[in-house]
Amino acid sequence: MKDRLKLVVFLTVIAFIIQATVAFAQSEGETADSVISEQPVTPPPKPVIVSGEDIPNDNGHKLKLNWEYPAEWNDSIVRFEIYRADSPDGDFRRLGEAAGGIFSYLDIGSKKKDDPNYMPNDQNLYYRVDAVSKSGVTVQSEIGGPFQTSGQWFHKGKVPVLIGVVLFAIFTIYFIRSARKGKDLYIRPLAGIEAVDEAIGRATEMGKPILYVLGIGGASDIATIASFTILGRVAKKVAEYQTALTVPCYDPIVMSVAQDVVRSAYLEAGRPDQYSDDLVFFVTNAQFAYVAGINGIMVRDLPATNFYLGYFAAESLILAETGNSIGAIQIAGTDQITQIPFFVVACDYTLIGEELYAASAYLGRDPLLLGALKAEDWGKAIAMVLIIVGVLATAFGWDAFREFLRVNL
Amino acid sequence: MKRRVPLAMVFIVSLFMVIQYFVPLDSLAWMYQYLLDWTIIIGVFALLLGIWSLWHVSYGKIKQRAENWQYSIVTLAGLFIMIISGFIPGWGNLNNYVYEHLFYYVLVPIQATMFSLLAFFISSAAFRAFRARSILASLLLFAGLVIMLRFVPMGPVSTVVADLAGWILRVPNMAAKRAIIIGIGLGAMATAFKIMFGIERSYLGRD
Amino acid sequence: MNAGKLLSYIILAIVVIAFVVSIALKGFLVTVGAFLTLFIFSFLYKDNPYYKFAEHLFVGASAAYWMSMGFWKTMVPNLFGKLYPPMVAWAVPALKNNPAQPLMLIPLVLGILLLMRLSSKAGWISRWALAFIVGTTAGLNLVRYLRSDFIQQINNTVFSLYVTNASGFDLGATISNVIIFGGVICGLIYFFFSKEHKGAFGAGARTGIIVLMITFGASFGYTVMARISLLVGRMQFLFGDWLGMIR
Amino acid sequence: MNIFEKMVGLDRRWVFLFLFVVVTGAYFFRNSFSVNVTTTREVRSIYDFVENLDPGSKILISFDYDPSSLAELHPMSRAILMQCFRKGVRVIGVTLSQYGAGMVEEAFRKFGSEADSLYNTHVEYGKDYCFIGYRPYPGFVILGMGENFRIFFPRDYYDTPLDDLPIMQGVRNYDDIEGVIAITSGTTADMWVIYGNARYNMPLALGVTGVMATDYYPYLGNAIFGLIGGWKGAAEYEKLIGEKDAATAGMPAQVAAHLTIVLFILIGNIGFLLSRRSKKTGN
Repeated sequence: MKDRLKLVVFLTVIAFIIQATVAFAQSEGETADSVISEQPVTPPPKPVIVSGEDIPNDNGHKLKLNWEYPAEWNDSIVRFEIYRADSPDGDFRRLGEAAGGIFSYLDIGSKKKDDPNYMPNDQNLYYRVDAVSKSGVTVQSEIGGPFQTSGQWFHKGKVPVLIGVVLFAIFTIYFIRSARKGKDLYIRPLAGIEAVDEAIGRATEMGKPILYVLGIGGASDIATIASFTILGRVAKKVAEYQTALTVPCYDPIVMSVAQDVVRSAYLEAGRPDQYSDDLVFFVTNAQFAYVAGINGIMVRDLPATNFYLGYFAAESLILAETGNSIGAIQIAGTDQITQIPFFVVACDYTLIGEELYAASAYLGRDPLLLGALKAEDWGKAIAMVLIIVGVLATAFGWDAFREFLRVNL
Repeated sequence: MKRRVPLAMVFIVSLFMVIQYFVPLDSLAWMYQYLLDWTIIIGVFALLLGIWSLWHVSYGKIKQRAENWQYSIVTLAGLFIMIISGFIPGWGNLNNYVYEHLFYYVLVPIQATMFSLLAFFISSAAFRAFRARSILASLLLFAGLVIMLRFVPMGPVSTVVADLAGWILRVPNMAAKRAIIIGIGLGAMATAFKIMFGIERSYLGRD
Repeated sequence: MNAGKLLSYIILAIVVIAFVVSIALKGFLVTVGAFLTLFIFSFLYKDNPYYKFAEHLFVGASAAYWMSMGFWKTMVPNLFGKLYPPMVAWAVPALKNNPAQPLMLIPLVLGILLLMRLSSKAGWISRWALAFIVGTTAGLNLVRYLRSDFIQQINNTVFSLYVTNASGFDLGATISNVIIFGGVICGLIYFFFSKEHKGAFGAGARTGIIVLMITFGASFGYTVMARISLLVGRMQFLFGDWLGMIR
Repeated sequence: MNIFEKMVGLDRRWVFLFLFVVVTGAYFFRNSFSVNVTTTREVRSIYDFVENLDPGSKILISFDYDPSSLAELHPMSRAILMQCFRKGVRVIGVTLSQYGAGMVEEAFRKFGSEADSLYNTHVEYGKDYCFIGYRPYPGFVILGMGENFRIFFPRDYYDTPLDDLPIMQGVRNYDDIEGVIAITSGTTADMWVIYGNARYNMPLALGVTGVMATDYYPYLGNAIFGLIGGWKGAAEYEKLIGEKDAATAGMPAQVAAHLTIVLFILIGNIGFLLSRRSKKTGN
């Protein structure tokens, strides 16, 4: 995640630089061609450092150095070498090189003090550019500077995200408050949720256990957290009906949380004595070993009902098909878009994407959770409005709307 | 203590994570890196809990002579051989003969074979579920068949099938995936919000 | 001795003989890999002792594998190596001169708190560690999903419905774009929870589910290819690497 | 239970057995079958694109995968390279995958010498192709190459300055080449679309794994002009260049498997519809 953010910041930076460079290089090229076309024999001229710009929307430690150089020399310069020091008469350190014909350099310094490439923020920096010609002659520029870099307090490219967060917060708080006041909120039925009671009842009648699989997500995956809530409701019912429950886990932290959830559910149902940590146990955290283990549990314990709710990858179909072969009722749900088709095909009920998150509100009927559900619907309404308005705007050739929605990272 | 501290901790940590997204300063990035590092380390501690649970369940089965208890011995054997070969001092880089060979000649083949079972299960699932029971099921069946038939040489019809397959993948496929993704985005945000503000607290248990 | 038992002994004998012959002819390691492959495949017929053996071995060995990996690749360099570098210098010499980072005591403490759950009295304290992990990613997910799954997708759907190409108006592409636009809107309608699916709204939701079903069928159909490739890969191992029948 | 009900309730193990026999058989006798692969527009457009280039024109091929996806993606890489070498189209190679460099370097040499023996060409490094190596931060590199290859790659994989390679002379950025084909197994596909095509608008085509393919169809026609998905796409390409290799060898097994599945779906449906009808008439 961190890497990705960093990368995106880099990308914006380079895009800026690149465009500036191109504009610059092109304007140079146009004027130069007509002036001199023959190879000059005089020694190459000095590069002239023009500016050092701090890169916006970052943590500092980056500077774009621009210099000028007569374009007629483009062909005879092999490269420019870039040097930096913290004082004009200090020790200049070689940073890197730019090919001939390129007149800017992005100096990405280190933010670590002990790194030789350390580049302090808000302090004077001095640069030197050496032009190296084909014949091996090196010409040093005058020292450029002082330039400074600094970190920013807010990333301006992320304004749409900030607006989104704030709007969504307002919606959620508003609907939760109105739900608390006792305002009745309608929610449409979800087949997968309505089947939960029936599925538990069936297992009880048959005297067979219930298998609850939380998937291969970690305790912090949203799908897993949604699944914990459902597990709580299921476990409470199971405890009331005195049916057996098996929860094999992939992630040890998920196991710990699931143990807490199931234990509290049994307590709430008034049957703490029925709970033991062996109901919720760890299998292994290797994807296919986990599946092999669950397959074994299925064909040996023959559960009447299987729940697969959480984060799933390729194993989804192996589980669902094995579960089907033992004749279990299967209720599945995941936010992994590539696996939804397999659950839809092989299970009796499937909660598609967002329905999995909504399930906790359905099962609990807690006004707080229902309020949040209403806020989600408003989010969808906004998405629809934005799309429709955006399409209309594009039809009339008004691109500013689309530009606004672009998140610059 | 039992509930307030964790809830406060969730709020503070998650708020920090949101803020650091918008503020590109060094000090925040420094903290952010620490937080991510810590999460991973705590995760490894948790593995001990996992191993304990595996041992506990397997040992329990053996002790009680539960059904198939003999196989639990196999599990524990695999566990201990792998742990011992993975932990012998001086072999810290994991370049240990037993460890490596167990990985390449035991774990890898089983894993690849488990994965390849999907070829069979995808066939049986198609056979069983691709039935024209209702309009929706027929649509599923139809789209699936078109995509699969693009493999099958059928003379001039093949081109039509290939074009239709391409269209399905380009148009309805795109529309549906976008709608699902937008929904997931909203749901995930809402859940994250509920966790942040302690509305969703099932993961903390109840007592 | 009944017939079933007799049969299982015969099979066992065959497996053992084949195993020994294979070791003699093809070598130990490839034989182990091949027999484990066959054991797993046997699950397709039904559950049996050979599958049980492979399954249990796989579970135990893989759990320990990740444990060792986690210890050497995370605990040693990221925890001990940062807390007190000389402690792990023998294993990871590169870390020797790094400064000690006392802040790494925090994950150590949280990790130990997590282990407290094995005690029945102080188990509740492990939730502090859980809260830390859940909190970290909740905040992270909030902005991540908003950006990539919400704003980005809306932005992608904002396009011109009316399409032209070199020869003027492009009817086919225009129809396709209209379908995409309508499909996204109807798909979103399907996911509405707090409004009854009736009337025009209900029609939209039904259209939405139609588009979803077509997509699910198509994705399912396309994945067949990738899964068959996996099977062919295993065939290659069994008949090529092991038996040497195909090159 | 009548025959139709039996068809509906067929034990899935028959499906397994049949599939196993068919796939094994097709793979064993893969050389005795010739599968007539139907070529699709999205693959053909890449073939036509290369075929319509003049000898001496240049394209960039980015091999963004590592040995773990080699089996699925190498066949298409080979097919495209063979076509280029045969046509005399010059190839600038790059990889944005951390563990890809060694593999790509080897692939170039291997396919180059194969082309030499098959088409009697003399594929030469620096003239007919070059490999400029790997740099981290793929999105960054894609944008940088849009300005000048030399920003990130002052020297090639073998440390020769780019300007010393005949093929790179006069090549500054995407404007000086005919197009880009990215063969990728991961997120770089998105980056090529977002940072490459969206910003620099060069012709872009993608080669991806079978599981990824459905996600990139939506880009066809706007951001990318062609798409090769998994073995099927590679086999189509091999057919187009008339040069059958690994992907074609896998096709009999693929076709047989797909046919088997379609066949069972038909059996299931016929049984289902007829048994429903016979029940109705029975009532």
